[in-house]
Amino acid sequence: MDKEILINAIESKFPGITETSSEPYGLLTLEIAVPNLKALIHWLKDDEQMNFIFLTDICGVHYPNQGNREFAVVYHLHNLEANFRLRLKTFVGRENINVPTICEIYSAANWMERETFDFYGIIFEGHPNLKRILNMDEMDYFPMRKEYPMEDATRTDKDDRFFGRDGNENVTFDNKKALAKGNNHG
Amino acid sequence: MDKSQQLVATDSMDGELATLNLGPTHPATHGIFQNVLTMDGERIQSAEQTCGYIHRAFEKIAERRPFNQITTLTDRLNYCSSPINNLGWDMTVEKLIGIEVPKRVDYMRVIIMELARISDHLVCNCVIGVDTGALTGFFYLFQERERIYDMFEEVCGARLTTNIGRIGGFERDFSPELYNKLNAFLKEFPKRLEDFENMLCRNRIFMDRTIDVGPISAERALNYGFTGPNLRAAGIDYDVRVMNPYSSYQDFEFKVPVGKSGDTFDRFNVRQEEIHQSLSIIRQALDKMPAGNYHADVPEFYLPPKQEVYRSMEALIYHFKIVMGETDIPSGEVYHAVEGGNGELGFYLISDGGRTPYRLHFRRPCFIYYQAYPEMIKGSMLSDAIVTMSSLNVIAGELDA
Amino acid sequence: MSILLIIKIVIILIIFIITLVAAMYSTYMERKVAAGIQDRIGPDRAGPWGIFQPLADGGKMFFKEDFIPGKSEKWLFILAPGLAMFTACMTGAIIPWGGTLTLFGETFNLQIANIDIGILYIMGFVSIGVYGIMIGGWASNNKYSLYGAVRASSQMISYELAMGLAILAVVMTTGSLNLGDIVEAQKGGQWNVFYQPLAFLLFIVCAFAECNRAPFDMAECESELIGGYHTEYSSMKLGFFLFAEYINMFISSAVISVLFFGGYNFPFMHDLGLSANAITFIGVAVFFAKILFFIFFFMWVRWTLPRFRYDQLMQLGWKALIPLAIINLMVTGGWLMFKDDLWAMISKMF
Amino acid sequence: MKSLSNRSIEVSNKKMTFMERIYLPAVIGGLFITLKHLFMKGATIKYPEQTRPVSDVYRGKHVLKRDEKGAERCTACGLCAVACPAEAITMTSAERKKGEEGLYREEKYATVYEINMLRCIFCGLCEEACPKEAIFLTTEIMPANFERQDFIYGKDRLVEPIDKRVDVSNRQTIEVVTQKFND
Amino acid sequence: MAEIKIADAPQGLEGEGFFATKIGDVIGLARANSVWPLPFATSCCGIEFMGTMSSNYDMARFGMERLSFSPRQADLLMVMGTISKKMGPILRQVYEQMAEPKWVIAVGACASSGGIFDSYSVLQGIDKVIPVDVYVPGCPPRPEQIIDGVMRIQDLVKEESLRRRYTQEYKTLLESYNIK
Repeated sequence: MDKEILINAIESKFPGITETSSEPYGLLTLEIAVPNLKALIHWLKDDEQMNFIFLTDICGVHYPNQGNREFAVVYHLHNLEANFRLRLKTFVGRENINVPTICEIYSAANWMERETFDFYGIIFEGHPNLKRILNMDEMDYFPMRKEYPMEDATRTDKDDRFFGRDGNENVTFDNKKALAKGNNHG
Repeated sequence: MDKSQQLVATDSMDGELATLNLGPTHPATHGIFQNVLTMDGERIQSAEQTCGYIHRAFEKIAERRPFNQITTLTDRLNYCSSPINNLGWDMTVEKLIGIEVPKRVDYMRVIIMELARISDHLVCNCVIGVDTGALTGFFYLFQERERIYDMFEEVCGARLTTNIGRIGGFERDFSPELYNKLNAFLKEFPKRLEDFENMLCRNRIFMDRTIDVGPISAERALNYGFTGPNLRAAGIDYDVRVMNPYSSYQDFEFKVPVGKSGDTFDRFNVRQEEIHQSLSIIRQALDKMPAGNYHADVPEFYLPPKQEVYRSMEALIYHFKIVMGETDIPSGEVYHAVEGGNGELGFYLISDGGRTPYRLHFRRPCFIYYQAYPEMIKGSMLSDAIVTMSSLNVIAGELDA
Repeated sequence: MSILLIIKIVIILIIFIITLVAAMYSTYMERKVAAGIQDRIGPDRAGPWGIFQPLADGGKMFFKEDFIPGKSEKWLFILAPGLAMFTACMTGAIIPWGGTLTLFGETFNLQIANIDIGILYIMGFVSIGVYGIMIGGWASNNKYSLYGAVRASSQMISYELAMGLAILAVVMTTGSLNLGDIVEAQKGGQWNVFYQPLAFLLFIVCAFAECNRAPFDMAECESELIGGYHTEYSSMKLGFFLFAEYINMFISSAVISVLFFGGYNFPFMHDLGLSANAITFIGVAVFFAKILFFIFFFMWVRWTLPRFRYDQLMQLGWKALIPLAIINLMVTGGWLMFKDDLWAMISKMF
Repeated sequence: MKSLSNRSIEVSNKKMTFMERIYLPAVIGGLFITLKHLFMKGATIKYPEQTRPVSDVYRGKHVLKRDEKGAERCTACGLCAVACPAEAITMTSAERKKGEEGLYREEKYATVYEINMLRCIFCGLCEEACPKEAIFLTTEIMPANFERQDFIYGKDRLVEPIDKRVDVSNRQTIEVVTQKFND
Repeated sequence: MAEIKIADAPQGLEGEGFFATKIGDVIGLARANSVWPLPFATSCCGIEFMGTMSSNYDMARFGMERLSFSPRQADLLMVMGTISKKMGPILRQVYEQMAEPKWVIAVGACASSGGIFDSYSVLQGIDKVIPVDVYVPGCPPRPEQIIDGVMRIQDLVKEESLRRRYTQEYKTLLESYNIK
C-alpha cells in the first residue's frame, strides 16, 4: 500500500470526501468533514484492501481563533500488515461540537474519546459512557482548552513577585528575560 | 477455567451479589486504580473502572514548557523506564527539527533504552511474583535493578527520573566506569535471572496461577489497541523497533517473542524472553559501538560546551538563546513512536514555531489497554484479577498522565 | 500428691511461657530467615542484632489505639482473637516435651496431660482454632475480612480430612492414640517418617494449610485481601491473631516431630550411659532442636513458594491429598494385616 | 494474521511434564535456590552507618560556588530560574557597590537566592543553564526535615563556606577543568 | 506544622510523674523500632520505596518490613507520589481510619509540595488535607533519603509523650484539618 493507492481508493469509494490532504513528516494526513468520518473509518477498517485494523490514537486539539473550526479531533490509524500509518483530522466549532463515536469499530476508542471529552468537551455522539475519565466529575470546565490556566490557584510556596503570576504566563517569561538580558554582557 | 468451575457453584445461591471495592488503596492496585467489582462469591461478575487518581495534566503543562524542559515531564510518564520516554521525546523533537544524530548517539541510546526496558520488565515480573505470593524473587531481581540504576546514575546523575537525553544527543559521554559496570552487569545478571526463572517459571503452583488467567485473544487485543509485550503475548509480533526502526534498531539482530493465548503466563514469559533479547542487543551495541561524538553538531539546539560558554561571547549568546527557548523551531506536526516498556509510546507534537509545543499528546499504551481489563477478568476469581492486573503492568503515571 | 500438683503447675507455667517466648521469637526468626533468604539483614537496630524487635512490636501494640469498627459485631469482634489465642495455647497441653524426670523421689512425665486420645484432642482443638478466624472475619463487617474468613474455614475443613487420614496411618502402625505411646514406639531411631513417608508428606502439607502458612495463606494473603480476616483489627487484638499463628506453627512443628521424628528420642540415647534425668534433658533439647528445624522449614517454604489459588487449593485437598491418604491407609492396613503371611511367603520362597 | 516482523519466536510452553505436575521437583529446586542465598553474603548497605557510593555526577543538594578568591560567582542572571521546570528558584539581584569586589565576582549579584527544595526535582537543568559556573549540584543527599519552611534554602545554606569548599570538578568536563588549570 | 513539636507535659503531681515518664520513654523506644508503614505509593516514589524495601537498602532493619496495607494496623502513613485533588479525599479517609498513634511522612516533591506538577489537578502538598510530620525532598528521593526521613520519624516517635494524643494542641491540629 502506498499513498496513491490509498487516496485513489478513498476517492473512488467516497468521492469528494477528502477536504485537504498533506504529508507532514511522511505521515499522510487527510481532513474529513464530520458527517463522513464514521463511514470512512468503518470502511478503512473492514475493507480487506485497506485493513486499518489498529487504532493508534485519538486526541483533540484546540485552535481558539478558528471560528467554527475551533476544535480538531485527530485519529491515527495503522495498517499493521502493510505498516502504513494514516492520520485523519476533523474540525468542529464550539456551537456544534459533536463528532460521531467510533467505539463500535474500535474498542480502544472508548477511553480515548472519553479523554478527549474530558479535556476539550468534544461530544462523541453515541458513546456508551461519555463521562469524565481523568478529572473529577465535579469539574465544571474543560481544562485543556487554551483559555483556562494551567496552574492551581492554591499553590502557596511560590513568590508571585518573581513569577509575575497574574494568570498571564507571558509576564513571567518577560520578567525573567529582562532579568537575564540585563546581565548578558557578563 | 472449566476445571475450577466444577468446584464453585456457577449460579449464586440466592441471587445475592456482593460489591467489592478493589482499590484505590488496595495493595495490588498500587494505590491508584479503582475497580468496583460485582462478586458472586469469589467470582467476578462484572467490573467498573475508575482512573485519574493521579492525573497530573502532563499535556497541559507541556503546552507551557519549553522543549528541553519537557524531558523532565516524560520522566514521570512511565517511571519504570524513564529513559525510553526521555529519548523518545528527544527523537520526536529531532524529527521535527530535522536533526541527524551521529551513529554513536544512536547506539548509546539503544544501550540506555534496552537497559530501561530490562528494568521495566523486571518490575513487572517481580510484581507478578509478589502478587502470586513469591516475594523472594523480587528481592533477587531488585538487586540487579539497583545496578541498572547505578548505570543510569553514572550517565546522568539520577536513578529513576533520569532526564537523560538532550535534543541532539547526550549531556556527556559514557564514562569508563559505566563500561565497567555494564560489562559486570552483562556477566552477572543472567545468572540471577536464571535463579528467578528456576524458582517460578516451571513451578506448577505458579503455572496454575497464571495459565489461562486473564486471557485475551489476538483479535480483541488489537481491537483494544494493545501494544508491546501484552499484544505479543496474544500472538501478534508487533514491535515498533522492527516495524518502524528508530535510533538504528535496524542494525541489531533480535527476536520478537510471542505467546499463544495472551494470558498471564504468556505475558510473563514474553517479558522474560524480552529481557534476554535486550541483553543481546546491548551486547551487540557494545561490540559495534562506533567512534564519534556523543551529540549532533547543532549549535542552535545543543548547548555549547561549558568551557566556551565561560569564555566566548558567541557561545554565551547561543547558550542564552537555548536556555531561554528562543531558538527557531519549525512549525508542523509530527508523530513519533518508540517501543516503550509497555508498548507503542507515541508523541504527537504540534508546533506553531513557539518556544513551547502548541499541543503535545502522548499516546500512552497503559491508558489504552487498561480499558480491556474488565473484559479480561470477567468470570475469573479475585486472585486472578490481581495477577492479571500486575501482569498488564499498568503504570499509574502513564495511565493517568 | 501436692508435690505432683505443684510440679504440674510449674510445668504448665514453663510450657506456657516457652510457648509464648517461642512464638515471640518465631516472629524474629521469621524476619531473620526471610532476610537471609533474600540477601538482606533483617531487623538489626532494636538492640544488638535486633533481638529486642519482638519486644518493641509487642510494646507498640499494647499502646496502640484499640479500634472497634462502628458496624461490627462488638462482642464477637473482641472474642475472636481471644479464641484464636486460647485454642492455640491449649494444644500444647498434651505434647510430650520430654521423657520422665525423677525429682524429689517422684517420677513424672514432662507432659501436662497424658491423655489416651491425645491425637483426637489435637484434631479437636485445631478445628476449634478456625472459629477464631471465622468469627473475627465475620464480625469485622468488612468484605475482605469475610472473604478471608470463608476461605480459612473451608480450607481448614478440607485439609483436616486429609490430615486425619494421614495421622490414622501412623496410629495404625503404632496402635495407640496416645502421643506418649507414639513417641515411645519410635525409640531407637525407628522414626515413623521412615515407615510412613507419604503420610509425613501429606501431614506436613496439611499442617501448612492448617496453620494458614504460605503457600496456603489464603485467609490473609495480603496481595489480594489486604489483611484477610484481621484487616480491621488493630492493637493487641491483631497481636493475638499474629501470635496465635506463630503458636500454631510452633505446636505444629512439635506435633510433626512427635508423630514422625521420634519426639524427644534421639539415636543411641540409651547407649551413652548417662543418667535417666540427663537423657531426659538432652531429649528435651533434641526435641526443641527438631521443633526449631520445622519452624525454620515452615519459614523456608513460605519465602520460596508462590501461593495457591483458592480453588486450586481445594482441588489439591480433595482430589490429590485425600485420595493419596486413603491409598496410604489401605496400603498400611494391608501391610499390617498380611505382613506375617507375606514374610512367611517370602521366607518360603527362599 | 501473518507475521509482521518475520523474526518471532514462541516462548510459551504450557504443557506440564509429569515431574512438573507432581509439584515436588520444582518445590525442592526452589528451596535449594533460597537455601543457597541463605548462605550467600547479603547485599545490604547499612545506611546511615555505611553509605553507598554515588556516581560523580549524582544530582543532589545544590551549592553556590565561589571563585578562587572567595567571591560569589553568581551574577543573578536568572537563567537557572528560567530553566527550572519546577519554578523552585527565586532570586533578587542588586548592583555591586564599590569595595565589594572581594565578595561578588560580577557587577551584579543575588541579594536573595532561594531554592525551594521541596519543589526541586533535582533535574540538573539549572546547573546546565548556568553560564557562570555558579550553581552546581553536589553528591550530597538532601536531608529530610520536619517543617515545610525549613526547605527554603537561602544563600546561607547554598553558598559554599569559604573555609569548606565543595569540589565539583568531577562533574565538569575535562576541558573546563584543564582550562581552569591553565588560568 | 509548628504544633508538632510539643513539650512534654509538666512533671509533678498532676503531670505524668516519674514512673509514667519512664514508661513513656520505653514505649517510645518500642514504638520507634516498630513503625509499621502503610505505603500510599501512587507514582515514581513508590518505585524508590520498593528499592528501599529491597535487599540493597533493607528497610526491615528498622523493624519496618511488615507493610500493613490495612490502615488499622499501620503506624506511619508514607505518602509517596503525586496526590491529585481526586485522590485527596481518599488519602484523608485512609488517615482517618488509622489507629492512633499515627504519623505521616510525605516522600518526594509531589507529595510534599506538588513538585513540577503545578497544575489544576494536583494537590499542592498533602499538608493541605492531612497533617504531615516529616517531609522528604527529592524527585524521587534516593532510598537513603527515605531512610533518613524514617529516622526523623523515629526521633519524633521516641520523644513523643504518651499523652500527646490527648492534648489540646493535638486536637486543635486535627480540627484545623477538619478531621473527626
